[in-house]
Amino acid sequence: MSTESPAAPPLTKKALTADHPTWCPGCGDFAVLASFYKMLEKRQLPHQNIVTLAGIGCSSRFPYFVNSHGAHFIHGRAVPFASGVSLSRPDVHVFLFGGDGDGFSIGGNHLEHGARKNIRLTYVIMDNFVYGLTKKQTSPTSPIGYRSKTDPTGAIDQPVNPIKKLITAGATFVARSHATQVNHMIQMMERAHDHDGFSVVEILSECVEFFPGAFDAANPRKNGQFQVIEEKTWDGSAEDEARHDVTDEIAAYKLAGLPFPGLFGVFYDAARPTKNALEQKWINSSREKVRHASDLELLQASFNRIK
Amino acid sequence: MSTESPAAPPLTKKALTADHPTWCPGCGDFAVLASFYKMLEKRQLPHQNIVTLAGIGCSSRFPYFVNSHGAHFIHGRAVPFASGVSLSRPDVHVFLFGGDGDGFSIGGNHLEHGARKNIRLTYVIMDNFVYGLTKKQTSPTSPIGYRSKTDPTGAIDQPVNPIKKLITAGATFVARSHATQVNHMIQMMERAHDHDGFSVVEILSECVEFFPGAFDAANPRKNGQFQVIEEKTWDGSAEDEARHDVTDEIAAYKLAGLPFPGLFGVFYDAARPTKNALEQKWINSSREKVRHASDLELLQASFNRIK
Amino acid sequence: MPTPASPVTDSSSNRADLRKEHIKDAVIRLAGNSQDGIQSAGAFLARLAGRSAQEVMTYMTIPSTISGGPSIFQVRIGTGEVLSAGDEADFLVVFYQHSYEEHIGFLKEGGILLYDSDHVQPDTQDKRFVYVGVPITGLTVEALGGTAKDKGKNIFVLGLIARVFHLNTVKLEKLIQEKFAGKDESVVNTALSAFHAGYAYPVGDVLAKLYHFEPGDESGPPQVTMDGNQALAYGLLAAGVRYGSGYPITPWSSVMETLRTELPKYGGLFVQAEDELAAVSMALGFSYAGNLAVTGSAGPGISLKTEAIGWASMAEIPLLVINVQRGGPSTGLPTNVEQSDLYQAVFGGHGDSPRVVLAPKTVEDCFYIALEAARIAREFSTPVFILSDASLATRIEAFDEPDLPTLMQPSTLDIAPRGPDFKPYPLNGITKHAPPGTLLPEGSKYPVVTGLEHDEFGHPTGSPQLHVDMTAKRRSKLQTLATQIPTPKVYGSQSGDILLVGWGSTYGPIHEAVKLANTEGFEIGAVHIRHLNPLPNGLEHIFAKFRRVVVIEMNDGGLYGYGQLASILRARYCDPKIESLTKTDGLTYRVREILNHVLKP
Amino acid sequence: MPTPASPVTDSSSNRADLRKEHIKDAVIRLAGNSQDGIQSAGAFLARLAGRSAQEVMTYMTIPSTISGGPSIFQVRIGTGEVLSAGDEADFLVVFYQHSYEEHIGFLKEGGILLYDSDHVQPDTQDKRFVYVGVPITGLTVEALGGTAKDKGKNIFVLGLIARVFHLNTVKLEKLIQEKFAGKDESVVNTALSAFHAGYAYPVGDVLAKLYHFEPGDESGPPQVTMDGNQALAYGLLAAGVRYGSGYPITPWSSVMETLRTELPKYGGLFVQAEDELAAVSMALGFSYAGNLAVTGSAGPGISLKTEAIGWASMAEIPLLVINVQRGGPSTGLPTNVEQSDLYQAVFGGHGDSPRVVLAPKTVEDCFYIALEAARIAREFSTPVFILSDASLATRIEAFDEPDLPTLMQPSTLDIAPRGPDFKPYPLNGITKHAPPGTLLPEGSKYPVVTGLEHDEFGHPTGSPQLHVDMTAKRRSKLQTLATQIPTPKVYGSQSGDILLVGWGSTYGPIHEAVKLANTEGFEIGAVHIRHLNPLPNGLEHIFAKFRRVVVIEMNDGGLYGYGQLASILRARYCDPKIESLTKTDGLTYRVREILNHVLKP
Ligand SMILES: Cc1ncc(C[n+]2csc(CCOP(=O)(O)OP(=O)(O)O)c2C)c(N)n1
Ligand SMILES: Cc1ncc(C[n+]2csc(CCOP(=O)(O)OP(=O)(O)O)c2C)c(N)n1
Ligand code: SF4
Ligand code: SF4
Ligand SMILES: [Mg+2]
Ligand SMILES: [Mg+2]
Repeated sequence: MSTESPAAPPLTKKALTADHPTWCPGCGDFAVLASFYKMLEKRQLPHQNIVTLAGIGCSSRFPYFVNSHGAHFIHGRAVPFASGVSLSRPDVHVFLFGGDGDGFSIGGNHLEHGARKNIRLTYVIMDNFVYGLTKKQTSPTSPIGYRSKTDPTGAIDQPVNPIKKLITAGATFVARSHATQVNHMIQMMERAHDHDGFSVVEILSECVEFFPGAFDAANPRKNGQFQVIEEKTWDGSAEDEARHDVTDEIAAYKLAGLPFPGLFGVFYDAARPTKNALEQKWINSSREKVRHASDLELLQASFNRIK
Repeated sequence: MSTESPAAPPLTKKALTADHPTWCPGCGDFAVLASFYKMLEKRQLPHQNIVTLAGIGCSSRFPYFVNSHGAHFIHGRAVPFASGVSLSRPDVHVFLFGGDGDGFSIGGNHLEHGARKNIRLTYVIMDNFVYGLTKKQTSPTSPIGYRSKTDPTGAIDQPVNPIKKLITAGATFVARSHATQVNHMIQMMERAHDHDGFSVVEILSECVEFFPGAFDAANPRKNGQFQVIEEKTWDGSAEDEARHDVTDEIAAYKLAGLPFPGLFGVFYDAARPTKNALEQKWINSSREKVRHASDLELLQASFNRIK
Repeated sequence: MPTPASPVTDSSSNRADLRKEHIKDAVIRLAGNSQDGIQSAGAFLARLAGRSAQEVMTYMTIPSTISGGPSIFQVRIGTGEVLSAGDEADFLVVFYQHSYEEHIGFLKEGGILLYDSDHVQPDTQDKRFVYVGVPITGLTVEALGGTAKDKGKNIFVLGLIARVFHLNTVKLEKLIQEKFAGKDESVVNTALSAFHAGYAYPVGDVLAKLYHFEPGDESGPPQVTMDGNQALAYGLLAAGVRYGSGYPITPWSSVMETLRTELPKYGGLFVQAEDELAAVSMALGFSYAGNLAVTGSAGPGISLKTEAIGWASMAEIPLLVINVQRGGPSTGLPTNVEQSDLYQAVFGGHGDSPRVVLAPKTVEDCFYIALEAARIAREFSTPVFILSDASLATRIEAFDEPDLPTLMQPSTLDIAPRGPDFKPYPLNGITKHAPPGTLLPEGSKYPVVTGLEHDEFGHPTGSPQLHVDMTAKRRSKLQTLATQIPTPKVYGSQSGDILLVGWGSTYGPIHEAVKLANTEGFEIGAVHIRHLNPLPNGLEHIFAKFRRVVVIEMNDGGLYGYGQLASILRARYCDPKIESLTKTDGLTYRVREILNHVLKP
Repeated sequence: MPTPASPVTDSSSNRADLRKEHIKDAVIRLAGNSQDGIQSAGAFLARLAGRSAQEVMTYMTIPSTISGGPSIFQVRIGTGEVLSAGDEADFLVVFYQHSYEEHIGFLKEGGILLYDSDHVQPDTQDKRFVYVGVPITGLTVEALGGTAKDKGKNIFVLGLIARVFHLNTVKLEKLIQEKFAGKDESVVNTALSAFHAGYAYPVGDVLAKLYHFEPGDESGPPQVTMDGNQALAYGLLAAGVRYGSGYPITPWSSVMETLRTELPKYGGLFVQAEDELAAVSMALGFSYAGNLAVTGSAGPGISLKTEAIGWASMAEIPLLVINVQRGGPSTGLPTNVEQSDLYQAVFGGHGDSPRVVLAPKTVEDCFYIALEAARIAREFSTPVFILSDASLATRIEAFDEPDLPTLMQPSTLDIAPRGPDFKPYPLNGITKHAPPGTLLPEGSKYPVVTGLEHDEFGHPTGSPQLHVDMTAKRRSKLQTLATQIPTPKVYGSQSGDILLVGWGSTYGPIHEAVKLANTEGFEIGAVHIRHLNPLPNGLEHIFAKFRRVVVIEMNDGGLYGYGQLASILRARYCDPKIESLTKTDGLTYRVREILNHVLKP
């Protein structure tokens, strides 16, 4: 069903660039956008089959800045929206973007059920530990003590642990990156996109306006430490023993528990049938059962049963 | 602020019994109700300070069957409703009841944020692996292969693991029981109620109408096995080594991963400040900062600042 | 002006033995508990009527307890038009004493009471009725052997009824066999023996006279027999709708269950979502992807979908929203009927978010309105509501088989490349959405559909003029639609005293009332409004022809004494003669209720 | 009938030097970028007016970009009534060329343009205006030393304006000191030096004449100066509302931020929930627990609250719902004003779910309406909507300090024991909720409040009669409320040609239009409706006194050409003379717009 035309021109950054981002100068999201362009350039997907979707938030304005089919949906409901696109259009590549509020607060339940059902799509969450667009309220990832307009004396609620949440929910690819690490972001996005299932990359992306310096602890240029997960290479070597097995749920869950700023890279990457595949299997067997009858024949048969 | 009157009559089953349950004969929920009566009788709480709340579902009709203050709210939103009661009324005992659909499907996000914020209340989830009230649709806990009206050829989505979800979300007391094990249910409810925080008991409660026999595997009388978690007694003994440390999140998470029917008892029980306490602390310090000024003085002062 | 006909046929002289043997119409009510399978017995009667070129309408109640509890199933069979399930029963079957006490009042004077003499002791002193006692339970157990207990009573009674009304046993046996086809052999046999036992019972000994239905005209097209939710689902299938998402709720669930089961055969998919917010969002994802999708619910769930439906209006993405109305507000009366969600359908969104709102008038119309709703959604790229209700959802009717070859719509995905002048939101035309996969000329901007106000290319804008223009764009397409909607025909008197205005499932009782009143010489007409937003044009000319205009609906008169449609009509036409007849008892209108009100001096 | 006054004061003879020195009223617009702190400069002017017994109204725009971008702040100061922020500016300050080009058209003929000559080159050939160029940027940097860059421009300009209008520098300095109190010493000093530098600038050399405001009458009570969202929050505090829950959204957020910050001082609590569904549910939990609670949002979030608000109507639990309206539908125009959520507030719920709907007319009224809303919610145990809007939320007004000692309401929890005859849902009276903790006599049934239809004790019921009675109970309490609402007074002509009907923030421009038209001899009056559901009784008598009734609102004319309030009035009164003036440009009405429409021959 792919509509890729042979004569398609190469997919360049220029071709992918749309409106100039309305983000504040210095916002971490710029680098996420740049990395996404790069990843698409490397993958050279058919231009018309790329779709970028989002909810509401600064980060969720992403689709306007990418020249591709896209939709700017409502706050917190982008996962089911994207699921509808993914489940009915195997030919398109579904990329979803959003923030921590959109994804973990109002959208938390949809994220979870999308992960549980393992719907094929790639979800990039720009986590800035704050509500940016609405100008500095506490977000579900705001650390305890963070002073916002809704916690003037400092946040008191235990924040969500996004990686733990995603692993428990059933996401089959879970990675974490940092908006100052462009190459790492590109790698993570590539692997997420290649993964057949519900793949999520949480990217710590600084809100320079309302939470400056939030992620310096993991930014080498601010003499922080950007510590990457070492994945098993299965070379049987001694040092490989110590490395992380990305298919080990418990191990991944443990890693996710390390204190801030924690580790970056792939926490979990496992194969599990997607809902796309399971529903398609049912559709195929149903079509066979009815001997690929035409729509008219099928409905006529139903009527005959109730005459 | 407790309005307990000294002359209060003892709290008997009779005093606690209200409308006759509209449940189907044989429904597991009857035993849950009986256990709740027993638990209240043992605790002898002031009658007028007991409040039973619920969303919508067969199990959520619970409040009608208990003679106490109560509310039958809307589908899936009972946790925030109960949170409002808990956060503003330290003098009342908040008991919340519901089903797997109400709690893990439409209500999944509220459950999670209530747990994360550790709001003081006791939540009993009657999990029957199906939508009962709406007559047999797939629920988020329905096992793969279960034939329902919405999965005529068998459910295909990976079900939620309630215990894992609760642990990850941040519930500070997480237990599991079985509607055929009255004494165990009473124990679990007592410990849940005694716990200062967001305490949840998931009870496998058979829907005889739409999923008969669902939990026989854990019902001795149906020659199943009701295997209880052995908790550490910290007696330093050798056998205690092997026992479960209910404060160990990772261990609890592992236990929760055992194949159906899994284990019963307390998976997790940890102390963490409740939102009730944290907000009260802020209120107290604020009151002190303003030297316990009267409402009038406070508002007058605000006005003086903007004259 | 003659006085209204007392709907109760008076005089005790009227006795069963005076009844004529050949009847055109009979109302049969079965009253028992929901376990007794009276629904399936009734369904057989309905199906039989459908196969006998007769009209039929059923009515049932669902107990509020979760399972079990008293329930009834009523079936009205007519040779010739059947517009309602009937105000009173000609023939009442009661299984228990409580059924007898609850429903005897519904039996017409001279009507026949058939009771299970193993459980019921009627007051035979009451000479208004004809009493036929049959030890139904005992005879059934006898016929089926102790094992089956009293299961099968319903089929035994079916046999009895077949005998009393000389029903076509061949057709009935065939229906029974079809029903249990695939099941274990013994099941069919048990059912058939119960049926024969009932049919063999010498009811003639206790009943002076048996009845014959005048045969229906079998020359016409065959009939299909189904309930309103089935009709909606089949209508969507015929309309080429292949995707949808929903969440269970009474009385909507069976629409989604049918689609979930049927769509895979068509290569489509219906997904049960985690809640209604996800359901409407996923449906919009399907539609955005180029596959017009359906979502639905009852009041509580529709309320949850409000925000996302507003996005559909703003982003101009087509969507079908089915609301099978029940008693409200809040959880309300889940199993009762009400028409109190019209305001929400028309005015429920925040901002100026016009929506198309349609309402089917009969089970048959559920099928056709689904086709029309899909056509409108596609043509105008906008959300379309279908307001059905609990009575249509649960009642069975037989109607002429739709001509599928001419009606079936394709479900093809249109991703044909667009030209260089493509705009997602052209101000000079109606939006034609370009789904992902649509190729645009090199160098052109791919569309981003959005819930923010936007310019013609979908860029967000705060421009005052653009908000003015785009608001008008979204509204005027509904005004264009209005010009395509035919002005409804007037039924009954074309002018004169009273015009009855109805919408949705009140069609039957209103039209039967008009029919009856006309035969009694009253100048009464009726218009039925299937398009509630936008309204058809030209209604003012119809109103002008009558002295009174009475809008009849099943909702509350509200703060100022006018029902929901009545208020909408008054706001548009400012015609003070528009009055309102409303009720909120959760029951369908009886013909008698309507006449008593509008004809009262 | 005289022809309308052309609002533009004609003739080029009118020059600044002809202006009188002593003015009653001035409209000052500052145009720059949002980083320039023009809001705070404007706020100082507003506060000063507040402290000088003058009336003041401000107007601002927020750029649609996330931060930065062009923005304006306008302040109108008057000795005597100020009803709107003004149709045109007497005094325009522009910081950049784009500000000049964007806003010069708003400057009144003969008005003064003050521009930063370091950035702006005006077309001085255009002789309609008086040009005053000042190197604002350079002088500010000079005054503050390079480090401060051009930060402080706003305060420098404040100084300039103080000089031009002979403003009270003592009071201004005090305000500056108060503003930065608690901050580092140096901050205050920097601000003051910028102010003095501006004030010291010899603007007299380039401006023929400086101005004096006629002094306000300082004998009255002191004034408080705040924006509409503050006024709502303070009103809730005065009303004894101590609990609430919400979720952020523009332009509602600052209400919740104020309450979140203030309530702990009062021993109360406002919780930021995970979404709007949780927010309204938690608020209902607070209310159920006996603490009347508030929730709020803008359109998208209110849509999400719909289902739970329906529960409040059904369960009869009091609740305050604040909707700070913005442009819709969907995400719409987050920072623009619109009145398009009236339909949703009145009709948005499924089922027959009547809601009380109030709308404040000014910033001051935001305070008083919060008090009234809380009183109604408590007395009638029902949800009450307050429909504010983006213009009220963001504009600053000064008004007489409310008399708190007489206004403050207690927040006490009532859990006094109830008697044996207690019923949660009495049919013969208004529900008085008994919260948890309320002791009932031994052996009596504790109440379970519910969203299912119920009997007087709260037991679920399917009884037709009870649904009829309970629906009436929930509706008739609003009818009772209506009898307590005073019929609004008519402003301007008490009878004659045209009655203008308004609601919400259109109060100012409508009344200023009436005032102006009356001085020109037109027979125009205005009524303003603060109670939108139920409507006050007696409006029909007012309408009867005028030839035309024009309802003015900021929403779309809809399918049939009538705005939302206009349609509601037409539905109730069926009075064809009710016309509609609507607009959807996302801007507040100008006096001129209104007059041009209603007076056009
Ligand atoms: C239903 C609804 N509720 C609230 C809002 C207001 N709102 C817009 S974005 C946002 C949260 C933004 O935070 P996040 O998702 O972290 O994105 P960020 O701006 O930080 O990138 C909120 C609350 C909305 N648009 N819709
Ligand atoms: C908003 C809304 N959506 C759907 C429903 C219909 N509904 C009632 S209960 C229920 C699910 C019941 O399942 P569960 O929570 O597991 O309770 P159970 O009946 O199995 O005890 C649903 C979907 C509703 N009442 N409200
Ligand atoms: S507010 Fe923060 S998140 Fe939003 S654009 Fe600015 S810097 Fe980025
Ligand atoms: S349907 Fe199932 S869950 Fe509901 S009452 Fe009956 S047995 Fe219990
Ligand atoms: Mg964020
Ligand atoms: Mg269940």
